[in-house]
Amino acid sequence: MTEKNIVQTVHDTLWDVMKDDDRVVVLGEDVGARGGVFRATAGFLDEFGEERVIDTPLAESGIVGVAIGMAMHGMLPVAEIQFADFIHPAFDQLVSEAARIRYRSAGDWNCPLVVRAPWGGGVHGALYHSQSIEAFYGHVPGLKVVLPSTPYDVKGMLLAAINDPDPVIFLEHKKTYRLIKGDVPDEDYEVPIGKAEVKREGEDLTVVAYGLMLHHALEAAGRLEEEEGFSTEVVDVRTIAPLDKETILQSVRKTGKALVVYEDNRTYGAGAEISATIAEELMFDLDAPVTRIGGPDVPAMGFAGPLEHAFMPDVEKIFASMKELAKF
Amino acid sequence: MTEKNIVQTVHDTLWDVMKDDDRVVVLGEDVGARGGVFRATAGFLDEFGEERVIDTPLAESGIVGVAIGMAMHGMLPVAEIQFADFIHPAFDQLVSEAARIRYRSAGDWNCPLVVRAPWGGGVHGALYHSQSIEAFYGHVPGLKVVLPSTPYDVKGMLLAAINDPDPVIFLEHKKTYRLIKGDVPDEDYEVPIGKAEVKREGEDLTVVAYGLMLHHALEAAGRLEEEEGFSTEVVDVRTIAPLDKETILQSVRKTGKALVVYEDNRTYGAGAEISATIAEELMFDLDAPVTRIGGPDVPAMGFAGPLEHAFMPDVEKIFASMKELAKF
Amino acid sequence: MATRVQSQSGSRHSALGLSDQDLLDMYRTMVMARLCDEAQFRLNRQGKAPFVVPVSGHEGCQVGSAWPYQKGKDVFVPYYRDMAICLTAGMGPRDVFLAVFGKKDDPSSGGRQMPAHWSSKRLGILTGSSPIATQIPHAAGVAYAMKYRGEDGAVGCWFGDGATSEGDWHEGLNFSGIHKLPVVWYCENNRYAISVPLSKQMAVKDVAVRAEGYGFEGVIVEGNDVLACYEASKNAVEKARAGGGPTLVELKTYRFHPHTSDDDDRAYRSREEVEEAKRNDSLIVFANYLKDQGLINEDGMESLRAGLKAEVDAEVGAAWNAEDPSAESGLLHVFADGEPGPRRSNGDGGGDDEKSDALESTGGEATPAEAPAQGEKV
Amino acid sequence: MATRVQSQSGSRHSALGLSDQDLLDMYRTMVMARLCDEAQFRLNRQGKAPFVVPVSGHEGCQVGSAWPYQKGKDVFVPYYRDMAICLTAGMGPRDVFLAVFGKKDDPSSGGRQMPAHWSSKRLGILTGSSPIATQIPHAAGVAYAMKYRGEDGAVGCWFGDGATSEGDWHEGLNFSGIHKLPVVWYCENNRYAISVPLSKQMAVKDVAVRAEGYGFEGVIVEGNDVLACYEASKNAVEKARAGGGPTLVELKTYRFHPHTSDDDDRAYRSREEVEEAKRNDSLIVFANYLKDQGLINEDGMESLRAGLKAEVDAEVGAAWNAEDPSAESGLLHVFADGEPGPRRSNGDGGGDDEKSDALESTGGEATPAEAPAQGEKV
Ligand SMILES: Cc1ncc(C[n+]2csc(CCOP(=O)(O)OP(=O)(O)O)c2C)c(N)n1
Ligand SMILES: Cc1ncc(C[n+]2csc(CCOP(=O)(O)OP(=O)(O)O)c2C)c(N)n1
Ligand SMILES: [Mg+2]
Ligand SMILES: [Mg+2]
Repeated sequence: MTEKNIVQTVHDTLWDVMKDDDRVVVLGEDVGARGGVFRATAGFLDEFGEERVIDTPLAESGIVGVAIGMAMHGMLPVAEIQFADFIHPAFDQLVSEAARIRYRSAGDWNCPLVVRAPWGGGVHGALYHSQSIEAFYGHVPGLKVVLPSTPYDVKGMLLAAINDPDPVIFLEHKKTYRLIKGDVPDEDYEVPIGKAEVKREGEDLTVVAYGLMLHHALEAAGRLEEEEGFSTEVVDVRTIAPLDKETILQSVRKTGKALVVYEDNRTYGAGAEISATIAEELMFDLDAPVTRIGGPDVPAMGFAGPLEHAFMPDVEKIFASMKELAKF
Repeated sequence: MTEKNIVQTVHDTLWDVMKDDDRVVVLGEDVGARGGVFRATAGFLDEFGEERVIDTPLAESGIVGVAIGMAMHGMLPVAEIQFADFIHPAFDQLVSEAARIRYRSAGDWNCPLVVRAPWGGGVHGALYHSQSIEAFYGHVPGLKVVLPSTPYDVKGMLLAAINDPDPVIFLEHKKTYRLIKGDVPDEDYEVPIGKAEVKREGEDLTVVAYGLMLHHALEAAGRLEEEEGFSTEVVDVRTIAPLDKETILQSVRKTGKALVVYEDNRTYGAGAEISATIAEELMFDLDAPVTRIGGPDVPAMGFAGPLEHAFMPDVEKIFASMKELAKF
Repeated sequence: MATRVQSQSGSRHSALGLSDQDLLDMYRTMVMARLCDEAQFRLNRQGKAPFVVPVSGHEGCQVGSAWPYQKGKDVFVPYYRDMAICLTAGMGPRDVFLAVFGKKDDPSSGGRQMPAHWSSKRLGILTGSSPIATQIPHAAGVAYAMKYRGEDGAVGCWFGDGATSEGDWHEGLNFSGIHKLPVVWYCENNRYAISVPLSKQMAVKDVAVRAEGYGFEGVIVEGNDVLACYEASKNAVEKARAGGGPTLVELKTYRFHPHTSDDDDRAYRSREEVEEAKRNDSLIVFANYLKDQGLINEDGMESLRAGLKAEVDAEVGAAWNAEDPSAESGLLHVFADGEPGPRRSNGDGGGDDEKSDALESTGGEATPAEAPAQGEKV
Repeated sequence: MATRVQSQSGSRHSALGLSDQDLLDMYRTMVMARLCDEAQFRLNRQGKAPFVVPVSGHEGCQVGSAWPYQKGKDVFVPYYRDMAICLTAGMGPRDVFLAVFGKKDDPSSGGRQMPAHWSSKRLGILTGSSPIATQIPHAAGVAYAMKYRGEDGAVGCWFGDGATSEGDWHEGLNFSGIHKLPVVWYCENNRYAISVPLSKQMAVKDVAVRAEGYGFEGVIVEGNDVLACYEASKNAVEKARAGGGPTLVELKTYRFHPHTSDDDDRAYRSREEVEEAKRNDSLIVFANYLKDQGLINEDGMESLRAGLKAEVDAEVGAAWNAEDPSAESGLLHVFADGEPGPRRSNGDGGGDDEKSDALESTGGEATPAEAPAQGEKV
């Protein structure tokens, strides 16, 4: 057991897997000598050599497309997209190709590919270094989309992703990279893909969140307990697709109230499906309408401080909604 | 007033606009000598010449990207993507570029671009000629996404789209191209983007739909009235983004029951936002949980008849859900 | 500068290492493709096949270019036009028609994909989609894996002239050049992408000139000359296997039919142009060579054709009567569900740096390199 | 084959049609860019600027290549590295620092985008994003519109060596070649894309060789030689204006600083390599030429530098004190909202085939071609 932050956990987990299994390679822009712009592969080039630590040309569709080919011929590629914002050129390769290789060949071929990408805002990243992309890919059957938010989950889900026979998009919230620390077991373990987790138990209301918003929600839940005496259950979605409806519904069935929080643009965001599912399934268990907090429907957050702050849901805003819901 | 089918309406409307305004050009694969694979630009090359009817290279990102440049320099390009399934390579140009040109320049630049694409299933198109794509783009602030389903709306919304100072994705359900006919005024008119329309009035329940599913819903509503005496209000969404919540909510407020129908994969589809919005806003007006019908969460519909039929919601299935909801 | 492979006259095949029997087998494969094409169009007109993709006109360049590959070792990455490549790779007419009718036992997709979306893990044919040029980076990736794994296989990747305009084409070729991968790129340049003529697809006459920009050789071949195609391809495959990196082979060819059964080519090609091209039909050219060489005569040809025709008819019948996929089966194969993960159990994988050892012990799924060899050609 | 433009010795500028004053203006712009760069890095270290993008090393090739463009008529499509191009196009240091501090009056984006995401409709600078190479097809589209509208403008589009690997780069260049568009493509080849060296970006040494594959000329220029850059660019711009189509101009250059203030280049470049490059600094090379020509002496240089430094400092101060965008303003400009649509009222547009007439009467928004000319250079 070692205390680590998120990016260190990504680094160490990848390192261990590469030590353990020669079929695993990393590829992406600046993953080699630079060790990744967030240092997730620092030292890899020296240790594993340039055949396994592949500095690719600046071409995201090519990165994913080449990785698909590798995955179809006995390798286990872990592709890094430098920022989630830059995954869009690879949309076709992910949606038309990776997601459908098993399905379209009726199970003959498969594609054990992992695509890692740092996502999310709060780092002065402006319009193109802050985006949330989970809703686009969550909507694509054949892709698994995970966004673990604690070091423990990061290790367990990264191992599960690499050991998954199907393509997994592995999203790491860049603001949590150095902000969030936690204990990580030294030995291998898997945290199953497709299972949400109750990160805090409570009775009065349920908050459903992921990414940085999970940590905001946990903080707000603490305050709500202290200041107002309400007990909040916080569900960490962890896997956007396939979505673990059962864990979410079970919690809301108990509390009767649900707040869904995400930092992506609100409309048609992942929270829409979560909110709709709760309302459709639990209408008669609900003591209040489901509430949603998302980013505003503007293209993305601005660079200037006031613009960035206005975009990102924060603890204050989440706390206020929780309180209102609890008192409903 | 002339009776026309959908594709003829697209053709004639584009023709008239091009006659009227030299800034309008069409570009895409096979739009020239071939007149488009669905014949939407048949005869255009002869009439308008190859400077205005541009057979592009086989490169969707380039088509959209070039059209963006044209739109920023005084032209009004109407790009055709041969099948909506092939728009994915242009995802980055649409999401990172077209959608953000106004926003990122704080209103200095704009991008009056229309991208047309035939979407939807039911034509033996299998995995790559049948897709629904509205949810991906509906989620992108800065893009307008419309899917008119009657010849009248097609003309009015196409004119509105070309006359919009911002980018519009104009989706035409390919199964309706020759199936759906209707009266179209000969003179110009606009059907406003961003307004849903009640296509059939009713009291007992609301069905919210678009595309081919709208027509299925209307047929099912007729049957439900005849066979069971229930009166159904059918709302045609028409514009996915920006979504006209008001018209939808107004109808459901009246009927107290809502069924949302779409042929896209169900999870994280556009119907999720519609369902969530209804439930969040109208919990205390609802007499039954919102019901959703969508395609199954498999990559797409298969080629073989049984696979295609199993994927697409049909009148039978919609009728059954409506009946159940009406009797709830 | 792209190299131009000239067709030579005289007895060429033995110089190329091809036996008389090889030649007859090649010819047989070409005729089989042509007959399948004729049959599928007939079925389309009869309303029995909603959608078919013709190969006619491309048989020579396909069979010639695909012939040097070794089954069970090399990997084929074809596109929809490549029926004759897939027949060379080991598919039979039954496979063609099971797909045409969208049947459960269609080896490519179990009736899920449109016909001509070839796939067979057993035969080393990568599953393909409809979107053009997406297979290009896949081919580079497979080639990377071959090199990485120390295999001496090669990857053949085929595409049309239109495909060269897609970004993926550029990205895939560029990657292959940087890593000197064992892949051969074949452009079946038939001068049209559906209706769009080459002059609107690119400002150059020869796709092959682009190879220089990716750091490897481009070769132009007369696609109706089967032996020239074979020769260019064999050289490129041998170079690839020997670590010499990729080659871009441009096969100048022509499509005799409309783009697909949904197309009408009269809007964009003159009948004269089509007739002119048909006079250079690779089947005729190759038949003449075989006759010149005394390998077959008119009678032999007639009986070969009749035999193959009977086979095709029988396979059409068998495929027509085969089972449809069930409606419920459409829910299967989204994910593995239950299949064990690809990773070896902890520690098994080495953890030392002896890559080749670790690769030997790979317990994962059989890849083409590990699959049993399939016997020689069709 | 790409043409290589050699630097010549002797008095060259008058032969190129540049006056002595032009030369001093060019030099002034280069020094201004360098001083802005130094200032922004200082601000970054002081914690006042969270993120800055350096230009140092690229000044010569930027100013030289951008100089032939005419303001109010031509269109600039730069990328983030192109501060000196935007200064040439008419931006001033105030504009640079308003963006560095993310201020409301930042002309590029009102503080929405990261610094160095240049834009100004007034100056004919297309708004750019972060994703690499997306501007390439835009530049082709603007050039198409110029040609279509019968303007005699030209488009200059700049990008790095890394950008050449993206599919959009290929698609945009290909389109420009097919339509012989009035666009010049400039690759500022500084041998790295962040840390990735050229050898891992492409299998060729010179990007310019790719031009042949798109049917136009490629030219290689020593980027530290301002006049060579000017000459190559002028020729290409004139060719473009005259209907001769695109040119790919490769500017061999080097970046002196890390990729951005977030980068640390010690991991991937030796200090010797960087120092070596600095000895060929275009500012030194150009200063020597000016001195040789007797256009300026050490004192003149010193005072020019001091004057510009004072200007930069003043502008930093002014920008620092400028207003921030309000939180609520972030909700604006998603859509036009209320602005009239671009179409003319019915019938106004002609409806006949006289395109040029119809274009004259265009009532739409002012495009650069219609914008008032901005006076000569900075
Ligand atoms: C990404 C994408 N865009 C468009 C299409 C539609 N389409 C199918 S085939 C084709 C033309 C391909 O031409 P070419 O590559 O020359 O191959 P050929 O059919 O001539 O053999 C087009 C445009 C597609 N399948 N995928
Ligand atoms: C699509 C995309 N992928 C990745 C990045 C991250 N990125 C920013 S700059 C850069 C390197 C660009 O190198 P080059 O084109 O050579 O320009 P230079 O910075 O050297 O001037 C990368 C990889 C990006 N901005 N966009
Ligand atoms: Mg072709
Ligand atoms: Mg560079």
